[in-house]
Amino acid sequence: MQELRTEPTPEQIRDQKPYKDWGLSEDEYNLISTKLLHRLPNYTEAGLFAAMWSEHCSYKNSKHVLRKFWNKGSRVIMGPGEGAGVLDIGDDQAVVFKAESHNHPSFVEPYEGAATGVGGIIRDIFSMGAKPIASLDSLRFGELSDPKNRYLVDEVVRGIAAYGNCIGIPTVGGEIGFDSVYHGNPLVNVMCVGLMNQEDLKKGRATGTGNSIIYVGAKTGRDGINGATFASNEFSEEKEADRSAVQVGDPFMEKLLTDACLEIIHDHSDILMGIQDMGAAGLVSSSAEMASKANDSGLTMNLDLVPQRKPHMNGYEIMLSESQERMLLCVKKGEEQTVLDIFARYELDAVVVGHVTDDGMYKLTQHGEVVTNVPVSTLVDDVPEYVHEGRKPQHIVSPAKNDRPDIPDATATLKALLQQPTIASKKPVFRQYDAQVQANTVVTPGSDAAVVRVRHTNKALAMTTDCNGRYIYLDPYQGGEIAVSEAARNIVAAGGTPIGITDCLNFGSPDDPESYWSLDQSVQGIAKACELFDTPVISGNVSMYNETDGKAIYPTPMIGMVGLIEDLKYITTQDFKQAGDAVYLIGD
Amino acid sequence: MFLAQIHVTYKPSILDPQGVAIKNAMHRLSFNGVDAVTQGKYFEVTLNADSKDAAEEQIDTICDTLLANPNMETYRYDVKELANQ
Amino acid sequence: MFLAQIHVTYKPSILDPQGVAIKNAMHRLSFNGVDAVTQGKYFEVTLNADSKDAAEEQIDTICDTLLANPNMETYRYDVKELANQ
Amino acid sequence: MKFAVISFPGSNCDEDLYYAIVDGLKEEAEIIPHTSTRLDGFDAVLVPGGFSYGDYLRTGAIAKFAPVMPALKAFAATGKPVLGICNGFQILTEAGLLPGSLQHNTNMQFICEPEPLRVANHNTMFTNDFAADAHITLPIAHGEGNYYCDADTLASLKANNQIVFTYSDNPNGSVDDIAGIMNEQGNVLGMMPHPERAVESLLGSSDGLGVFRSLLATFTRTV
Ligand SMILES: Nc1ncnc2c1ncn2[C@@H]1O[C@H](COP(=O)(O)OP(=O)(O)O)[C@@H](O)[C@H]1O
Repeated sequence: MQELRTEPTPEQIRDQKPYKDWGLSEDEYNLISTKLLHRLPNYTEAGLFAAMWSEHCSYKNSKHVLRKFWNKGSRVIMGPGEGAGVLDIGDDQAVVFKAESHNHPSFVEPYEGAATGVGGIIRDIFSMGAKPIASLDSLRFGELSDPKNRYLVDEVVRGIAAYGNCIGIPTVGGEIGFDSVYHGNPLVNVMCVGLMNQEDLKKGRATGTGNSIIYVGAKTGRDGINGATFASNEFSEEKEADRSAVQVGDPFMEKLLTDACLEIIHDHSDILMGIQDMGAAGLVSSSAEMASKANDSGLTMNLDLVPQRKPHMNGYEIMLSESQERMLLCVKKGEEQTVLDIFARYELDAVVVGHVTDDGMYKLTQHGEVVTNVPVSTLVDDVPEYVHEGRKPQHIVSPAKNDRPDIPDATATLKALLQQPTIASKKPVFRQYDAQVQANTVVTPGSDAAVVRVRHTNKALAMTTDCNGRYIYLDPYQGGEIAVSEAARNIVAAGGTPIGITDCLNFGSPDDPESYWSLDQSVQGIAKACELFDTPVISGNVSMYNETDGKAIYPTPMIGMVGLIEDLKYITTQDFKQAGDAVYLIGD
Repeated sequence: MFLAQIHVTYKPSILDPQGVAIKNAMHRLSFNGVDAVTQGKYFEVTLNADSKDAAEEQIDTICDTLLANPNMETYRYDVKELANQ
Repeated sequence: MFLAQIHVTYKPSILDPQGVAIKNAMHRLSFNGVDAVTQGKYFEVTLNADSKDAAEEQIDTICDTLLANPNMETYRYDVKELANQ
Repeated sequence: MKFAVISFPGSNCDEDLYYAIVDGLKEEAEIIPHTSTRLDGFDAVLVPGGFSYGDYLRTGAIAKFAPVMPALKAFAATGKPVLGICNGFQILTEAGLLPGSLQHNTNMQFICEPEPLRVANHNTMFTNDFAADAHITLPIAHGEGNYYCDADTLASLKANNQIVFTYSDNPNGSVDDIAGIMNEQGNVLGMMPHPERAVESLLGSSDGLGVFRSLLATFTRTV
């Protein structure tokens, strides 16, 4: 039996500064206590601030750079800011997509880390009201000569496969590369694409005083606590010891959750005011963001009502748990039973845990006591924004001398190249992914871009993920342009018109001026290319601190692009069709 | 020849969706007295080794590196000598 | 409250691909003394029942109908009473 | 002709089957929840692929207790066709409607690829649309499709011509390359490959339509 633990007092927190371990700086703590709250935060509150002010939730280190992305364009229905971006594809339909990184969890526990990455991005898609129709991945590992990397590849791929196959969303494409810079810091990025009727669009908002907040899905456990702050901190061998419990994914539960939420969105749109998934920083992040997006709304929740897997969880644990497969809904007062009945039919836990208030306060009670009472805005909107100093990396300022390889035997070199794992066939990977479930996949993995038709129309969607970290390392601006251009070429080669992108910015620490400069430059390069291709950036994700013991990876901004194929007859694949056909080389 | 009987189970803090699904199935089958179910793995390994100690040492390493995931699981084992055939 | 510890294992005549895969992995890790590996399932079920006999009867039915597939698997279990808390 | 497609919690090919019938075969279909206890009025029942109950414990092990199962068994006993695909095959073996069981693929990996098959018996209500010894291609997508049965069962499967599909290039370790078998009466078929994913050439193959056309031909002949 777990003992009831006593929490440190606000004064002890001020003096002993445990918040520093949670990722909050002293300046930030002082800002919260003196300027925002005008009092000392208690234990739960300090924990909530640490999570909400982490890079993962607030983008405080990257916001400034992210604003440089281009996200206009006539198709944009919803740009960055919600669970995922939305683009008009005609016929009152829309495509929804976003990418997410799960790098650190996948290094710690590759199977579950990768699986829960897939689970998380799927929730982002269906919470917008879209049916998830395809996933893609983008993976980077160290060299395969090291058994640890082979283990990571096997387990990550198995994890992605297990989750996607079970939930019934085809994994239709992706990319995988190997380089020693990713040794100790693999990249696991996943993208999910959804299809919806525009009238079903939902937002993560808690609006309307008195309306109910409903918690649904898996019970809350002690897993992944500090996940948000953990993901935002550099990973070093020493820290491995104090990591929190691993999150386990349950794709079966998520399948039920997806179906139930989509049923409510389709059939009861009028009583569903808002819906959001619980991702990083779990319950606090989802609820505070829902309240913040509804402008002056406040919100109150009774933590005793939150379904819990273990007894004696304290407020901090309940709010910060990153247990998977959970959603938060805002439902019109008096109509709760309709929603609860639907979840009951799917045998899912659903509970009214609180309601919307009009005082702008974020208030939590537990065991009859108020454990948190702070303005919603302090958690979400008052986070300081940091503009870091950038500096052109030394290897660009004074590049190594041109090293022209000597190729005495071109055939031998070609054969050696083809044997490189990065170049060789990826079939052993994608053969493990069910690429055809839902019976819409026209072009399966193995071609330039995957193609998924839109059933009962003459349209299809092309999709691809691309990036070349080495190019970005050598010239981040041009590398960014190249990444978008490569993605666009893949889409065009499949018969599609590129219509938009999502991204995962995998970089080192923003405190390193060279790394920050690369981030800034590559974002500008991506933005420029996006404007040229008319492919707005409608969603994305930032993963910083990708370094192990001070060594950073190549800056690796992954581009996920979607294209619209207006007529099924335009679909093309990359393989040669028959002997005697002419082969053309286009471009220069 | 030695026989090792090895049990690998989840750490208590880890979510066990499989155990929950099985428990729910038991309830649907009207075994309502069932309070909790956990599913673990059970291995039987027969191996040659010079001594029981040597066998145990090997099994320990095998559990650590292969059979159990130290992030999520714990293991216990029992090694015994098999009568010569 | 009773605790049932249940082992479900393949019948000896059945080829167990998981066991074979694990044995091969052990050989690759140079545990060449390993002769055979079988993987089974291990369940712990806590349940309320009026008596140990009643608990055993329930567990027996649960094993027959749910936990083991009689085509391929056999089971054994051990039920004990838990001390009151 | 009216098909029922049974949807268990975790089934994920139920809609694909529904569309294969409605759009591909142009017949009637209805998705029936696992809680339904009646299957009257249907001419055939389809048990779809997916991961019923997460495939926790063993594939199909928990689904065999779903409320719809007694009705499914009663339906099978009338001699009308029951077709289980992938997870559906696993459920039918667990429920005892078909002999044997499905184990992990020998490489212990999930395999998704188009698979060349041989129609080993084309004199069935599921395969009469194919030529004798036809070679077709259907997608497979499974982690546990390695068919196992004991020697006696295998002998009787052969003796009764119950082996309906075999792999040309066995991907998963199945006994005798078995990809699909039927019961002795010939009205319950289980197969690992997915005919419902191969009903239009846009998606790579329309060989799967032959299975549904066979059922329709049998139905049309008998009514
Ligand atoms: N990790 C992966 N997951 C799924 N599909 C993959 C993965 N890696 C590669 N693929 C697929 O393999 C094919 C070739 O990939 P790649 O070698 O990266 O080619 P290209 O350079 O043309 O993008 C593509 O169709 C891609 O979708």
